[in-house]
Amino acid sequence: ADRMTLILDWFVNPDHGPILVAQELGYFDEAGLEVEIIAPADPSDPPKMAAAGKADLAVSYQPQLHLQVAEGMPLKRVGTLIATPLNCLLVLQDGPVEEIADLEGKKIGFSVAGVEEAVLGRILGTAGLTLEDVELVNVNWSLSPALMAGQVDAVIGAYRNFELNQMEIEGRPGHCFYVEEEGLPTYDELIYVANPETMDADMIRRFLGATEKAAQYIVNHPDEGWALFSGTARELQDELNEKAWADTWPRFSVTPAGLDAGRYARFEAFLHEAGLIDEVLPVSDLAVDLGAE
Amino acid sequence: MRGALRPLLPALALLALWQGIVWAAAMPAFILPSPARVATALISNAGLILHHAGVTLAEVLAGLALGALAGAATALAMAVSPLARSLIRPALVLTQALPVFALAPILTLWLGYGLWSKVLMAVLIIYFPVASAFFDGLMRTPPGWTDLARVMGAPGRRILWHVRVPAAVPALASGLRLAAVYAPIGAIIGEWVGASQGLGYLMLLANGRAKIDLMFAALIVLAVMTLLLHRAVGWACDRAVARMG
Amino acid sequence: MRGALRPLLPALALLALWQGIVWAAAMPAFILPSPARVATALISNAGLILHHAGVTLAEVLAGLALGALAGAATALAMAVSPLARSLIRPALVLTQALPVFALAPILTLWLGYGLWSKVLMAVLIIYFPVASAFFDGLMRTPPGWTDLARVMGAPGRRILWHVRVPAAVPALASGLRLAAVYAPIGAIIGEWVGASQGLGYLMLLANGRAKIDLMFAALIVLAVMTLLLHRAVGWACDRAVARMG
Amino acid sequence: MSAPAIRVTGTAFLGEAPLFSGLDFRAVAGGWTCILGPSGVGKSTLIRLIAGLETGARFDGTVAASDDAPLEGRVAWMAQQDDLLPWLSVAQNAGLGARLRGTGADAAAIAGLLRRAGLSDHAAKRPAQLSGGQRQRAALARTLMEDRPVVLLDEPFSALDARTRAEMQDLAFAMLEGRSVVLVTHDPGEAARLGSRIWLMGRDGLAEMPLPAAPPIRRVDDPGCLEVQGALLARMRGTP
Amino acid sequence: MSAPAIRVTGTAFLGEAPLFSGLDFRAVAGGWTCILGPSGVGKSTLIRLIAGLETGARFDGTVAASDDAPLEGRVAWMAQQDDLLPWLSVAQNAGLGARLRGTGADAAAIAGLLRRAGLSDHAAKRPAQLSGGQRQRAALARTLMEDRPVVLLDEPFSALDARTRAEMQDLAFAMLEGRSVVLVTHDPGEAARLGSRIWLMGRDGLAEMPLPAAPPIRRVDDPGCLEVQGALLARMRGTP
Ligand SMILES: Nc1ncnc2c1ncn2[C@@H]1O[C@H](COP(=O)(O)OP(=O)(O)OP(=O)(O)O)[C@@H](O)[C@H]1O
Ligand SMILES: Nc1ncnc2c1ncn2[C@@H]1O[C@H](COP(=O)(O)OP(=O)(O)OP(=O)(O)O)[C@@H](O)[C@H]1O
Ligand SMILES: [Mg+2]
Ligand SMILES: [Mg+2]
Repeated sequence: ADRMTLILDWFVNPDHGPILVAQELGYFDEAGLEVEIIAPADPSDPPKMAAAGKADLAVSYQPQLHLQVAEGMPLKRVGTLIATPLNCLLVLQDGPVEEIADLEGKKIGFSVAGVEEAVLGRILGTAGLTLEDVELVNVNWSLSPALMAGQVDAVIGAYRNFELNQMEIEGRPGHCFYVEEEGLPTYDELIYVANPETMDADMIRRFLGATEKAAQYIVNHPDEGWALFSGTARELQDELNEKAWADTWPRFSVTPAGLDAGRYARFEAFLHEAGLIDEVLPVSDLAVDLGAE
Repeated sequence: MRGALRPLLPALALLALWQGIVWAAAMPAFILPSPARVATALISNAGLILHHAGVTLAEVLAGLALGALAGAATALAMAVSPLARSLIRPALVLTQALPVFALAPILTLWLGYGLWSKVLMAVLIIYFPVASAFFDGLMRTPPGWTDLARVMGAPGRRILWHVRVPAAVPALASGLRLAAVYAPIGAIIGEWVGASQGLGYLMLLANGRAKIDLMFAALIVLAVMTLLLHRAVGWACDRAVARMG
Repeated sequence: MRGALRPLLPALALLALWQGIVWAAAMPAFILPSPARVATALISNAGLILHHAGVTLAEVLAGLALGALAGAATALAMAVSPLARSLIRPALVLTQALPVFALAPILTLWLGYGLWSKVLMAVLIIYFPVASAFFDGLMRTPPGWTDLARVMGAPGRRILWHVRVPAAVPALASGLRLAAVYAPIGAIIGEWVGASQGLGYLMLLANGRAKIDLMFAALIVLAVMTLLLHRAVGWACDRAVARMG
Repeated sequence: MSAPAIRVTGTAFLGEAPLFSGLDFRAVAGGWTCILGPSGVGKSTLIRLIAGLETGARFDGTVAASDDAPLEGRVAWMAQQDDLLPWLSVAQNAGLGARLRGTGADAAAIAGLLRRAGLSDHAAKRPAQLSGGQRQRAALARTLMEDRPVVLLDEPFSALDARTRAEMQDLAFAMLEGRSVVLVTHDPGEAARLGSRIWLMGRDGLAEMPLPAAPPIRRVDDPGCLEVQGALLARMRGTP
Repeated sequence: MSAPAIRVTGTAFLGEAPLFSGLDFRAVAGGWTCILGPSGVGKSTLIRLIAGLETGARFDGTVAASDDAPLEGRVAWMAQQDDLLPWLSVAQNAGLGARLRGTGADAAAIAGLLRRAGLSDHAAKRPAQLSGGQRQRAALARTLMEDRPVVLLDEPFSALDARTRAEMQDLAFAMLEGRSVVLVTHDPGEAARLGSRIWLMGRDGLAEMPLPAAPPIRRVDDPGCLEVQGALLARMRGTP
């Protein structure tokens, strides 16, 4: 079997369902792959490792990909793990913010990833506000605690499948403004990236084929999928993960290799408009459809 | 302070090493940019970096002053009272044993995201080396001196102040030199946990935007700031120790 | 080591304080869980925690040994040669001034995600206090002793070894006591950068999963580990210092 | 201030072996009591016992003043090592007692004393910049600044040349008039000059030695003094 | 090993003021040269100059051996302070030179020397557990273990009682036979007993003193010795 190294974006969590289920069901074996899965703590590391050739594949985020390619990192999207945004603007359900316009003069927490200001600027724009009308606070490690503790009135960068459930379990339910419903071009939250110069396209194709089978299996049998996923590690078996699983599996891409070029072009244009990138690159510089080659 | 120029030599050596690594290991720029790229980023972002550096410097200086005071006071308390010693010492170790990273979110939630959470982080991180080194020094007073002071009828408090403290100044200086290096780390950690300005924030932001050269530029400024602080504190300590004969 | 039991008193005091804060400030459990909740999490996850603790302990011990050796060796090099001093000292400060987090990608790129990147992180973090404290001690040898040794015709190397080093043992001990507390922090930071086991991994994981009680349970175990290590090193150092008369 | 007589009785052990046993030491009230004896016999230990300090030996016995009041707070002590504080100037070292008790040091008194001790030119120096004899004189000045009825001097003049030694003896005798002074010395002439009572300490206990006829302080060339000095020397050398 | 004579000429300054000027010191080859003088006159400074050590003074002059070879590596030095290493036992301190040079210490020689210095019972003790005189004897033993043609002794017997002092003088004289010894002392009797040449050091320079007729080492009660002792004492006291 061919050995390949995959770096997740973070610790194992329900977002990684297809990967772990493929592993459990032996789909990688069937595809002639022996996949080593590494879980880092800092989500900004994996794309670097992939670009540096230290990993064959990394799980990353579409918005970051645009910035990284603009800065010259040899990276391309080769597959999709979660095909919708997960990011949301989170507020307390019984809090003072009922619509975007209520954010005026409020504190908004974020965890630095690079695009928050652009995303927020667009969302606020739909209500006629600008970044000047709010106070931004970097709360790095703890989005929902900062919100629940009342340090901030809203947070951006929270995951709808995760923080919402967490808050519910803690008894302070939250409300999510979905970014793609508030003016942002939709995008793929989790993608697979690789170094286009060094990657082994055939191996990645086989990898994506295996996760495609796993994603289909999960969509067809979500409960069995959960059992398989949570069976991989004792730490995964808890209420939060179980709830998150239910909110996550419908978002797994069942066509992981498939590329919607328009999504990438629109998001590139959005970032250019927001001033985060200097020039608009063609989609072919950002992403590749391995199935089409 | 002509000696302040001498670190230029090792700085050059380091630069050479850095450039060497970049060439030899064919380091991609997004992991380790070349010195030239970083220099460019440094110059073209000078205003931005300077602004954030100023914020961090203020946090560091406040943290250093408060942390040194708190550490020294703790060492004194432990030195006078065996009870305080057995109570405080494990607590002191605990303040370090619990990684500030783990406590940082809690502290930040209490103190908010302003200056003080960073100052507190710097204080927490330098508190222990200062207290520990000073305490060790206080417990090593040559017995002849304390014997003499006791026969002279000095109360313990004054023995502490006039004999044990001066005798422990070199040890305190040792702790302060460490503190000068750790205080910036504390402030940076504080900024990572939650801030909207400062070099730590700038580094996170640059990293998030894949501007690794900007991140390294901020890093360099931080390093230079630390070096200068270490030199200044070292110089002051050397003078104090020399005065202690 | 009956003294090892004495920290129980402050530990109890700390527990009471903790419970007090939880009650008084009506702390929500997702910020600061009550001791009882943490105890429950500790017991029900005992096996899991123990496994991860074992991994971290191994990293810490390896890091402590290597870091202490490296730090002591550096101090010795600086003590013998003024050239080495002016070259190494700024570099030494630099190893601390550059936050390890920023260097982590580079280090992991070289060392991978295994044991050694954590050990290296622990080494990096304790290297400085050991080197710094020991060096300070080496530079404070009473001049009468070095005068005597020189007249006796001892080469500098042997003066270092037989006079300056023994005279600096208390200072080295001071540095090692600090190192005992910092080594676990280093390992934890290393685990945060990338690991699949260890207490640091468990803490981040638990934090990310909002299992704050499990995170605190891991934290407690880490704290206890650090306390015991500090005690063991302190005890060994006290013996060594006592033997130095 | 009335200076008490002092009595020390008892036995001291070093580990299991006795250092001295059945000791019965008496110091005269308001005068100088001198102790001579071979090196290592326990003279400094005795002095430290009177000062109320820890010793290397375990002591089984009593230390008492003739007025039955505790000695604590009534003793000044000059150790065999000078124990000057290296970060203080000579003048500050001389005023250490006052500084440590928080009473203001009398600068004029210090200056006067340092002048008489020949240290005027060195008052601002640190101890590390002094010669051995200068250090000893600084420590003596510090002890003389203490206004205590009982004064314990452990070989206070050992690092001084003959002339300076005689001057310092004169100075100390004048300054300590009326106090009970215990002096450990290796110089029989010194004991003969200053002693109101002279003890020879040996492994087998204390022996009282005869005194010159003249009252202390005696002239260095006082014939009685020289005679006693010779006798002490002969006794100490073991040549009867 | 042939022991050279030594000559020191020059001027030493403390800051701007001269400590001693126009000094012309000569030590005899293979014998004891004694230096007496008031405290602070510069005796230890002179000794340190010969030893090739830093001093508190700035020295303008030369230190030369009669064989024109450098003195470095040919000198043993016993400082005025004992400078024992606190972490070594007495025996280990005595063997320090060999240890520092990396040549094996001769355990039998050390044991023998410690026995003759009366320290057999204390060989395993740390310096902190010794009396003042025992510390000084340990430092002396350490110096005597050094096999060097030139030996500098800075008040080596000052903390000893008369008997032990005479014994140590005998011991040192026997052990150092044939070497050039420079002895700083405050005891005129000691100088009279040991000196092949005796210098009186004063603010105005060195003066050579007459010697007893008998060759050293003289008996403590040698009449010529006592006479010279008396003359030295009178001269030092300034009573002509
Ligand atoms: N490090 C120093 N800095 C300044 N002055 C010094 C220093 N060391 C010694 N002196 C001064 O130099 C002079 C000579 O000192 P030295 O030690 O040689 O005297 P000495 O003759 O040995 O006296 P003693 O018999 O008291 O030991 C003294 O006045 C002393 O104060
Ligand atoms: N801390 C200690 N531990 C063990 N033994 C000690 C200690 N201090 C002193 N001694 C021993 O006690 C004995 C008496 O010591 P002390 O200092 O009283 O002697 P001394 O009469 O003052 O001698 P000297 O004239 O040499 O100063 C000595 O044999 C010494 O070795
Ligand atoms: Mg004594
Ligand atoms: Mg001298």
